[in-house]
Formats: sequence, C-alpha cells, structure tokens
Amino acid sequence: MDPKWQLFLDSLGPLALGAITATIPLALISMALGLVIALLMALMRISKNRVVSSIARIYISIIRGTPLLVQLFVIFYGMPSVGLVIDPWPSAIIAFSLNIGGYAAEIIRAAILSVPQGQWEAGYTLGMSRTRTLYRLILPQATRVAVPPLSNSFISLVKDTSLASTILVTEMFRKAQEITASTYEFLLLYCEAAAIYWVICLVLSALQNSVEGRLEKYVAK
Amino acid sequence: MDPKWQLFLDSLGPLALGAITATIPLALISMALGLVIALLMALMRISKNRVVSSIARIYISIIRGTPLLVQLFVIFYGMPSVGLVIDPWPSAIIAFSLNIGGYAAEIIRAAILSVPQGQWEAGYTLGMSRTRTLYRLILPQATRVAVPPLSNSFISLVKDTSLASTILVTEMFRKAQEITASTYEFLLLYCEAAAIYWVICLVLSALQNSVEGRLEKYVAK
Amino acid sequence: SSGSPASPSASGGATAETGDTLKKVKDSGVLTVGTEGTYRPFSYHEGSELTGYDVEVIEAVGEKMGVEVKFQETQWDAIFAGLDAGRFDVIANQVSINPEREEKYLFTQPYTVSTGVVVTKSDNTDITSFDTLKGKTTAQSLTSNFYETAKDAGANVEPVEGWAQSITLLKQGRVDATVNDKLTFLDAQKTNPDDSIKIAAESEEKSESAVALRKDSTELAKAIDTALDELRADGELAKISEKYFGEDVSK
Amino acid sequence: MSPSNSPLLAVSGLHKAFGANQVLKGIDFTVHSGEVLALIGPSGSGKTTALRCLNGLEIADAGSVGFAGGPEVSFSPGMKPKSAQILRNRSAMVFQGHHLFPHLTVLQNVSIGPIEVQKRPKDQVLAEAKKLLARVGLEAKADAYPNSLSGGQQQRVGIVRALMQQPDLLLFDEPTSALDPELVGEVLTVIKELAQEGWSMVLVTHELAFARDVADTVVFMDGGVVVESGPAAQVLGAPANPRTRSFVQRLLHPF
Amino acid sequence: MSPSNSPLLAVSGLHKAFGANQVLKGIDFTVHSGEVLALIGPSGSGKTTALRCLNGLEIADAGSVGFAGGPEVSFSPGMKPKSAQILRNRSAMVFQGHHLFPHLTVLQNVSIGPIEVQKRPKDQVLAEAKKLLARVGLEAKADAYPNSLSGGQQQRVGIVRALMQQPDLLLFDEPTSALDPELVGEVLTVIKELAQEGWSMVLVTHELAFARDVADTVVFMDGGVVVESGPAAQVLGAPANPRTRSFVQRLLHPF
Ligand SMILES: Nc1ncnc2c1ncn2[C@@H]1O[C@H](COP(=O)(O)OP(=O)(O)OP(=O)(O)O)[C@@H](O)[C@H]1O
Ligand SMILES: Nc1ncnc2c1ncn2[C@@H]1O[C@H](COP(=O)(O)OP(=O)(O)OP(=O)(O)O)[C@@H](O)[C@H]1O
Ligand SMILES: [Mg+2]
Ligand SMILES: [Mg+2]
Repeated sequence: MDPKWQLFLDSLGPLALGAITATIPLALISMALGLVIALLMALMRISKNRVVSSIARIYISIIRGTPLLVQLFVIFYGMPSVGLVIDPWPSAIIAFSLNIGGYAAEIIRAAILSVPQGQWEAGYTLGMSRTRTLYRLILPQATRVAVPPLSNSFISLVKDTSLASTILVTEMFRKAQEITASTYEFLLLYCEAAAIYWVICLVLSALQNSVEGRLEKYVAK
Repeated sequence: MDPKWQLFLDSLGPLALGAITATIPLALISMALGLVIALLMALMRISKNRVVSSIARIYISIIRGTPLLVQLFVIFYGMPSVGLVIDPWPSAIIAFSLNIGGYAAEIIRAAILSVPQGQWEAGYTLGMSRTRTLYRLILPQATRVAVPPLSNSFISLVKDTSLASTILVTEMFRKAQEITASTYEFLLLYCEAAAIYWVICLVLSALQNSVEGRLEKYVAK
Repeated sequence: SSGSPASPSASGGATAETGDTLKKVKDSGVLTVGTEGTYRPFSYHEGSELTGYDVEVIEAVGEKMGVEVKFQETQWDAIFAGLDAGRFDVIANQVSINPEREEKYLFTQPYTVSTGVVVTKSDNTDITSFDTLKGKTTAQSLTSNFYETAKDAGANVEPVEGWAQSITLLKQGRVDATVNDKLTFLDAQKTNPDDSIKIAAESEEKSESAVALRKDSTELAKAIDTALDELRADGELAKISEKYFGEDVSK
Repeated sequence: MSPSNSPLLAVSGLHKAFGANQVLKGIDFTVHSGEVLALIGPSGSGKTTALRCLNGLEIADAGSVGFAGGPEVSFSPGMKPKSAQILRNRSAMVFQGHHLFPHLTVLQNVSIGPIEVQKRPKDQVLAEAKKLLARVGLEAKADAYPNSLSGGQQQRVGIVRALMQQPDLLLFDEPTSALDPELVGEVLTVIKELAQEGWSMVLVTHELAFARDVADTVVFMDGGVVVESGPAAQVLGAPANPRTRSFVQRLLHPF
Repeated sequence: MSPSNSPLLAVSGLHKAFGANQVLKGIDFTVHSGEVLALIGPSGSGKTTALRCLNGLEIADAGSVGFAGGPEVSFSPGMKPKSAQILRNRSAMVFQGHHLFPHLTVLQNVSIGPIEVQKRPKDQVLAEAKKLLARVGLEAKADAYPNSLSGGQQQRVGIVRALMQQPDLLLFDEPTSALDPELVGEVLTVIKELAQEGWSMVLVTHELAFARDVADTVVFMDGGVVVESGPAAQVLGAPANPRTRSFVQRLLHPF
C-alpha cells in the first residue's frame, strides 16, 4: 500500500479520538455557556439603561474586534499575572464561551428585535410583565430566527477549537500536529483533519435543518 | 520609563506599518475578489440547473467546513505538487478570496432571496430579461440587506489575515511575532496587535453604519 | 544583527511564582516540564505517548531527584511565557544557550551539543559554507537559534513553523537552504530517507542546549545539574543519546 | 341599548406627542355600560394612539382615563409605564393585526393570560376557553396553530383572547382592515353579536356602514382633537361639521 | 362603451396546476377593444393566476391567450417561459402591492421600461412620463422615492408605470385591496377615468360597487372555472347562479 495512504488510515483513529474527546466536548460546553453569556449581553444591549447597554456594547465590540488567539492567550498566560492560574481546559472553555458570548449576543439581539413589536404589546395587554413576555412569548419566537446564524457560529467554533492547541489542550488539530512532527507529512495530516472538521460541519448543518424545520411554526406569518 | 511601556511604544511603528502595508491591502484585495466569486457562486446556487447549483453548494460547504489555515496550506504548500508554485502574497490572496467567496456567497444568496418576488415580476412585466432584472432591480436592493453581514465577514477577514504569516507573508501579526522572538514579551505584543485590529474594526464598523444609512432608501417598505 | 533585547530584565523573574522552586518541587514531589511535543526527535509523540531525547533525559533527571516528572505541552511561541507564568518549572525542549536568553533565564549544564548545518538540495553547488548564504533565501523557524544564525550570515530569512515546512519549501525550490540542527536532519533522514537534500555545510561552533529555568530557580538548577552529573557518571545519558542518535551527543 | 347615567369609562384631556408630533391634543369622551362607541377619523388622526392610552399601552402626556369603581389614571410626563398597567384589568384589546402568538396553539393563546397572569384555576379557564371558541365557531381549531388559520379565524381567536380577560370594556382597533374582503363578514358578525349581548366597547373602524349599524355613539377625530361626536345615526347620517361630512362622504362614496 | 365584434383578447381553455393543486380548470373569456372586464370570485379561486397567464408571468399547462393582430400563445406543459414573454408587449400589469422599485425615483420607476427595454428615445419618454404623472396628480413627486409616498400615491405611480408601456390592455390585480380605506377613492377615480377614456382592461377586484359602476362585463370565477359571466348589472344585480348570488351577497352585505 502507498505509505501516504497507510499514514492516512493510521492517523484516522487518533484524529477521530481527538475530535470525540476534545474538539466536540470543548465546542459543546463552550457553546452552551456562551449562549448564556450571549443572552445576558443581548438583554443588556437592548436595555434602556445607558450604562448597562454601553457595557454590553463595549464587551461585544472587543470580543469581535480582537483575534480569538489573543483572547485565549490573555486568559491562559495573562491571568496568572493577576494571580489567577487557570488550567488549560478551563481556560479554553472560558475563552471560547466569552468569544461566543460576544458573537451570539448580536445574533440574539437581532432575533429579539425581529419579533414584531405587536407580540410584546399582546403580552402586555394580557397583563404580562416585560420579563414574562420576554421568556414566554418573545424568546421562543426569536429562537427560530436565531438558529441559522447561531449554528453558523457553532460551526466556526468547532473549527476554532483548534486554537486550544496553543494553550496545551490536546484536541484534534494538535493530534495532527503531533503526527506531523514525527512523519513530516503536515499537508496530508492537515487535510485529513480538515476533512474531519468538514464531516462534523455537515452533520451540524443537517441538525440545523431539522431543528429549523421543527421551529417553523414559531414564525408569525 | 517602564521598559514594557517603552517596548509598547517602540513596537507601535512596526506593527502599524505591518497593518498598512500588508494586513489592510491583503484584506481589501481579497474582499474585492472574494465578492466577485461570491456573487458568481450565489447566482450559481440559485440557478435552476441542478448541476450548476450543486457545484456551488459543494464549494460553499467545503469552504465553510474546513479551517482557513488548511485552505492556505493547500494552496501554498499543496499546489506545487501539481506543478503550480504560487508566491506567498498571491497564495494568500487566492486563499482569502476563495474563503470569502464561500462565506459571502451565502450572504448574497440570502440577500437576493430577501428581495420580494414581486420585484422580479415587476421587472419581467416591463419586458426585462432575468439578467437585466437581477442587475438593475434586485442586486441594488439586495445590497442593503447584505451590507451588515458582509461587513462582519470583512471584519473577520481582517483578523484572519494573521494566518498569512504561516505562508511567509509578513503582515502585522508576523511583525508582532518577530518582536516577540527577541523580547519574549509575546503577551504584550499580541495584545498590542489585538488593539490595532480592534481599531481597524471600529473604523470599519463606523464605515458600515454610514454605508447602511446611505442605502436606507433601497429597502422596500 | 543580534540586537539587544528591548527589555532585558523586566519580566525575567517569575510573575506568579517567587521563592524557591526546588522546595516547591520537593514538597509536591512533582517537577513540571514545559515541552513542545512536536519537535522530533527531541520531544514528540509515538502513538499517544510523549517521547524523545529531551523527554527521556528530563525523566531520568526526575528519577535521580526522586520526583515525578509531569509534562505540559505547549507550542514554542508560548513556551517562555509559560515558564514566566509559572505554568511549569523548567523547559526541556532543545533550548540552546545564547547570551540573550541568558540575560532572562537560567540554564543548567548542557545535555546536548550539536552543530548547525546548512541543508540544500542535492544538486545545489553554490552554497558550500555559511558565508555563501549571503543573499540567498533560507527558511527558518522564527523562534529558533538558527534564525539569527542565518540572518547573521546575510541570508533573506523566510519564517516558517518548523522543519517539515522548511524542507517542503526547499524541495519546492522556494528557498535555497535551511539552517537547522544537525540532529534534526539526521533523524529526518532516518525516518524519511530523501536523497534530494544534503548537508552543504556544517558550523564550526557547537550549539549547546540545556534545561531552562526562571532566574530565581537557582536551587532547582543546582539540583538538576547534580542529577545530570550523576547521569553522565553512570552512563545513562550516553545510553539515551545512543538510542536516538546512534552516538553520544550529550557532550 | 340605553347607556346608564354614571359612565363606565371617562376619558378626559388626553394629550400625547411623539417628539415634535403632537398627536393627541385633548381628547374627551365617555362610554357607559353597554354602550358601543365607534371612533372614526382619517389615517394619522390619532385613533390608535387614543385607544392604546385606554389600555395603558401608551403613556399619555396629560389627561386621565378613569373606570367606574376605579382605577383612575392621571397621566403626567415622565410617568412610569407601570402606573398605567392597572388599566389592563378593566379593558382588553383586539389588535388590527391580531398578534396571536405563533408558537402557541389556539387554546394556549386564549388561556395563557388567565392562567399565568390572572392565576385563575386552569381547568376552569380551559373549559371557558373551549366554550368561547365554540361560540365563534372555532371549537375544532383549539389545538391548531395560528398560522394554519385563515385571517378571519385568527381575528376571531383574537376576540376570544380578549373575552377571556373578563374585561368590562372591549377595545377594537380596526379589527377587519387586515382581512380579505370576504372574511370581513364573519368577524363583524361576531362583534355585532357581542354588542347585542350588551358588551361595552370602543371600536376604531373604517367600516362606516357597520358603525352605523352597531354603534350607539360615533366620535369623529381629526388632527388629534374630537371634531364631532354624537349618536351614530346623526354623525354618520347628517354630520354637522364639514370635515366630518367630507370624511364620511369619501368613505361611503369613494369614486 | 360598445365592444366591437372581433375581440382584442381571447382567452380559451386555460388550465393550470401547482403540484397537485388544480387551480385553473379551463377558463374562457374575451375582451373587446374598449371593454372593461371585472374578474371576481372568492379568495383562492384562481383570479390572480388567470391574470398572470395573460401577461406571461405564469405559464399555463394548456389553453391559449391571443391578442388581435397577434401574438397568440398556446400553452403546453414544459413550455419555455420565454415563449410567453411576447404577451408583455400587448398588456401591462398593475400589481396589488404596487411593486415599485424602492431604489429608483418615481420618474425612473415609470421610465425604466420604455427607455431600457423598449429603447424609446429618452427625452420623449421622460416628457410622456411627466405628463402622465401630472395626469394622476403626482407631478410634484417625480423625483421622490416610492417609500416617501402614501399607499394611494404609490398605486397611482404603479398605474402610470403600466400606461408608459403603451399597452393595448391594462391588467389590474386588486389595485386597492392593500390600501387604507380613505386612499381607495383616489385610485379608483383614476381607474374610472381611464375606463371612460376608452382603455381596455381586465380588473380583478373585490370592490363590487366599483365593478358595477365601471365594468362592462363581470366574470365570476370559483374553484378554477368561470361560474357565471355577463353584463355587470346582471351578474352583480341579479346573479343567476346560487354561488354567484351567495358571493355577491357576502361582499355587499357582510354583517
Ligand atoms: N410609537 C410612535 N412613535 C412615533 N410616532 C407615532 C407612534 N405611534 C403613532 N405615531 C404617529 O402618531 C400619529 C397618529 O398615529 P395613529 O396610529 O394614532 O393614527 P390612526 O388614527 O390610528 O391612523 P390609522 O387610521 O392609519 O390607523 C401618526 O402621525 C403616527 O405617525
Ligand atoms: N406560485 C404558486 N405556487 C403554488 N401554489 C400557488 C401559486 N400561486 C397560487 N397558488 C395557489 O393557487 C390557488 C389560487 O391562487 P390565486 O392567487 O390565483 O387566487 P385568487 O383568486 O387570486 O385569490 P385572492 O383573492 O386571495 O387573491 C391558491 O390555492 C394558491 O395557494
Ligand atoms: Mg390606527
Ligand atoms: Mg389574487
């Protein structure tokens, strides 16, 4: 057998293992936490309180305006200088969550704003508070609007987890680098990793479509 | 003066120079070419010809499903194996353009689809061809819808140009790494680079707002 | 142009850790070591196992000291920052000793002595020495010692991530040469025999690599030196070296 | 239907500006128990804004809205929206665009308020909801989602949602203007029946023929003031004010 | 208006299905020069679909649409949309939702077709456009963007855009159903004037009173077939078919 092909087959196991044990959990946990942050930031951003909404605006602007790599480095290498030594995995999760928090905040905000004003008023006129209206009426409808862009963010996140390799987290891309280091076949290995990312993304896109389909009824017509 | 502060000031010049001579032109040229590719792909994607639209769909899926780093490597390190040796700068521009082409295609497609069907029909009923209707009536309206997500893509691209450093393009991030290599102050330098990215992004966001404002009249109400 | 670093003394010391690292290591029974894990044959993975010359050497040192060795893998870019931040106690990753580094960090006695080599395509005839690199283009890892070596020789340096990329560029004809550790070249030839490249020149001066520590870890440095002495004395160090290189490169 | 002497609702001196745009410039009217009041007037004259003030959805700058037996709300600039919320216990709104909740079934749409806000017993609420849905001919649609209904059906659900609030006063904002012409009838019929049953209501409408048929009183607004008001037959049949006359003429004989 | 003997437009045997939904099941009617034909019927009966076939916007599965002096288009399944485009030279469409181009000024909206497609001389087109805009009371709005106009003004621009095509036949698809009730009058008045000037038109409408006033012929469609057709006064005043009768009744007396 062609030795390259052999290497490809041999690497498949370790790479897939890296994807399953690190890339995917890292992405899932960070996405979940990031959505909580994003919801909070989105609500702060649409708050009428100037200070509150400015804080959210600056947060979002910094997260979106600076490279994720730097965000990872600041948390992992920078925090110790203020006495906070955080382990690699928690560091990665914190950084990715904060990052998703910034990107998804804008998505959630736009989704909330896309729900017709009349839906808020219909809630108010039933005697509901702003909060109850938000949770019972607006967010369920905003979800449908937010799913496609959020799953795009999630797909980006899956690929971005490769940056965790720079702060000692051994995920799939790091595995590829390790194999490269002893075989010097970096192009083959990187393409193989890319193929696995692609498969993950295809699966996620399919999931997205089915979720979207199920949420279809949530859209006012 | 504090030596860190001194280093910060000393580095500002080289980093800014890197941004002006490499980061920004790289991003601008790639964005321009990428938009052309994206428009083509978006049109192929909405074509009624199954083959044509499948080609576009697969292209978009691969671009969005695989890491940009790998795309860069394939073009720079992989193409020579089929006899195509491309210099660093052209390689970077090709990779970034193809990448933006994939992401922006979906944005442009969505924007075209967001123009009410009635606008197409109004064009047809005046005797216009599909092509003329597209260029004279649909695209100008789609532009307004596409500007915000496209400028988000552009902002991402600005930060992503840092990956060009891996294929021998000396842009801002590479400059920061070079300074780091001799001073070991990588956190300071990376944060400084991040700050410059942030400033660029703030400027771009401001531009986006003004463009959006000017396109306001293009939206059907 | 080995220009002096802009901030020689500012952050050399531990940012997070102060006081005696040795005591901490002894108390916890764990020596934490920073290493790349992607630098064959010094620090790399065989399957999922971290291995390599540096890895085995520092493990042997740990054994002599009676402590467990724990590795933290990190990329070269961030390896000194990790040391500064106290993420690990020492670096064992072919850190070669040079004056700039000595200003900021502490080194033990060297455990690798090697030479730099100029690698070119086999059919290249105009590069025959370090001096003939002048005006030529070389591919170098930005963070390695040989980056400066190549620059000093007057070459145009293209920065890359590591050996694999350097050789790829060389074979694609995009660069004329790469200056690298002779040991790396030998290992690469062992793994992937390739007669399209050759050693065109070898440096006169030896490069020495040692364990790097924070400036304040003087006690720990002494302890490691003692352990290395013992390893030399009982032939252990030479044995490890033979295993990887077929000869003793530890002196 | 004969209005009693102490009014159910007294609106007086309502003023409201949006920025520099003074939309309401002192609106007064009363609604007696069992009375149907039709609010008519040109587009932009402030009808919707006035109606929203009655429900506390809009905070007027000045004036007051008072219900018999309380609450009475006196508006003032900078007033907290909260203070006007008590008005929602007395009246219920049917919107032009129905604004049903697309993610809830018809039954959930009409019972969410009574169950979650008014905290009435769930069983009782659902039974009442089913009765009212049957009343407007939609018993079969209880578990359907709003999007699967026709415009007329949606609007009838909107009316049931308002009735479920057990209000003293029903507020309608052009309940048929977003409907297909053929579907207008089914909604107007329901409203007419409610009026005949004795419900008090304020009805903003452009259906002058309908207003003439069901309303006791017609209030004609223009430019933020009440130009003319009185018995329906008089205001629509023999308007005193030339502006009223021209408006009525334009709607009843458009070409 | 007395229709001449050879028809301007002859529609015969139009069939059209969307998937399993057979929308048109054989539609026939003729329009003579100068005749106003009103197409009425319940929602979903296929009126819009039929009208769109006349303009080649929809490709019927079978049947033909023929204009006096050509073209005549015979539809067949799998026919190229291109082949029906020639119909657009003879008729012009006014849409329900006006569909003006928001990025073009009023003047550009009405002149883009004649200038860019018909390649008529620009000066001449612009002069004609201004004349027609003045004719519908919009000379002052030539340089405004559609969004700054009221619904009635937008729809009048839509009519001018169709007139600028110099068609033989005007097609209207419920031109006032998206309008505020008060704005309906200004558009109906324009259409009525055009009818009086002798324009031939097919008018899909729910405004039965208007149809009775301006139409020569009324065609009542239901379920994809023509149920009844004849002189306006007869079909609307004394419908022969019970379905026509119930429909007319429902629209004229909704409550
Ligand atoms: N939330 C708001 N912000 C700013 N202006 C508003 C707002 N609501 C209404 N207006 C303005 O107030 C004026 C009156 O509006 P309103 O909706 O009360 O009129 P209306 O009589 O209900 O008209 P229509 O018959 O078109 O429904 C209009 O000029 C409108 O633009
Ligand atoms: N492009 C399309 N694809 C699928 N179905 C369609 C399409 N256009 C129309 N239909 C269906 O064809 C039927 C007739 O539609 P059409 O718009 O012609 O009716 P109409 O008589 O104009 O109704 P209305 O009075 O509501 O405008 C409807 O059931 C509609 O859902
Ligand atoms: Mg209103
Ligand atoms: Mg229709």
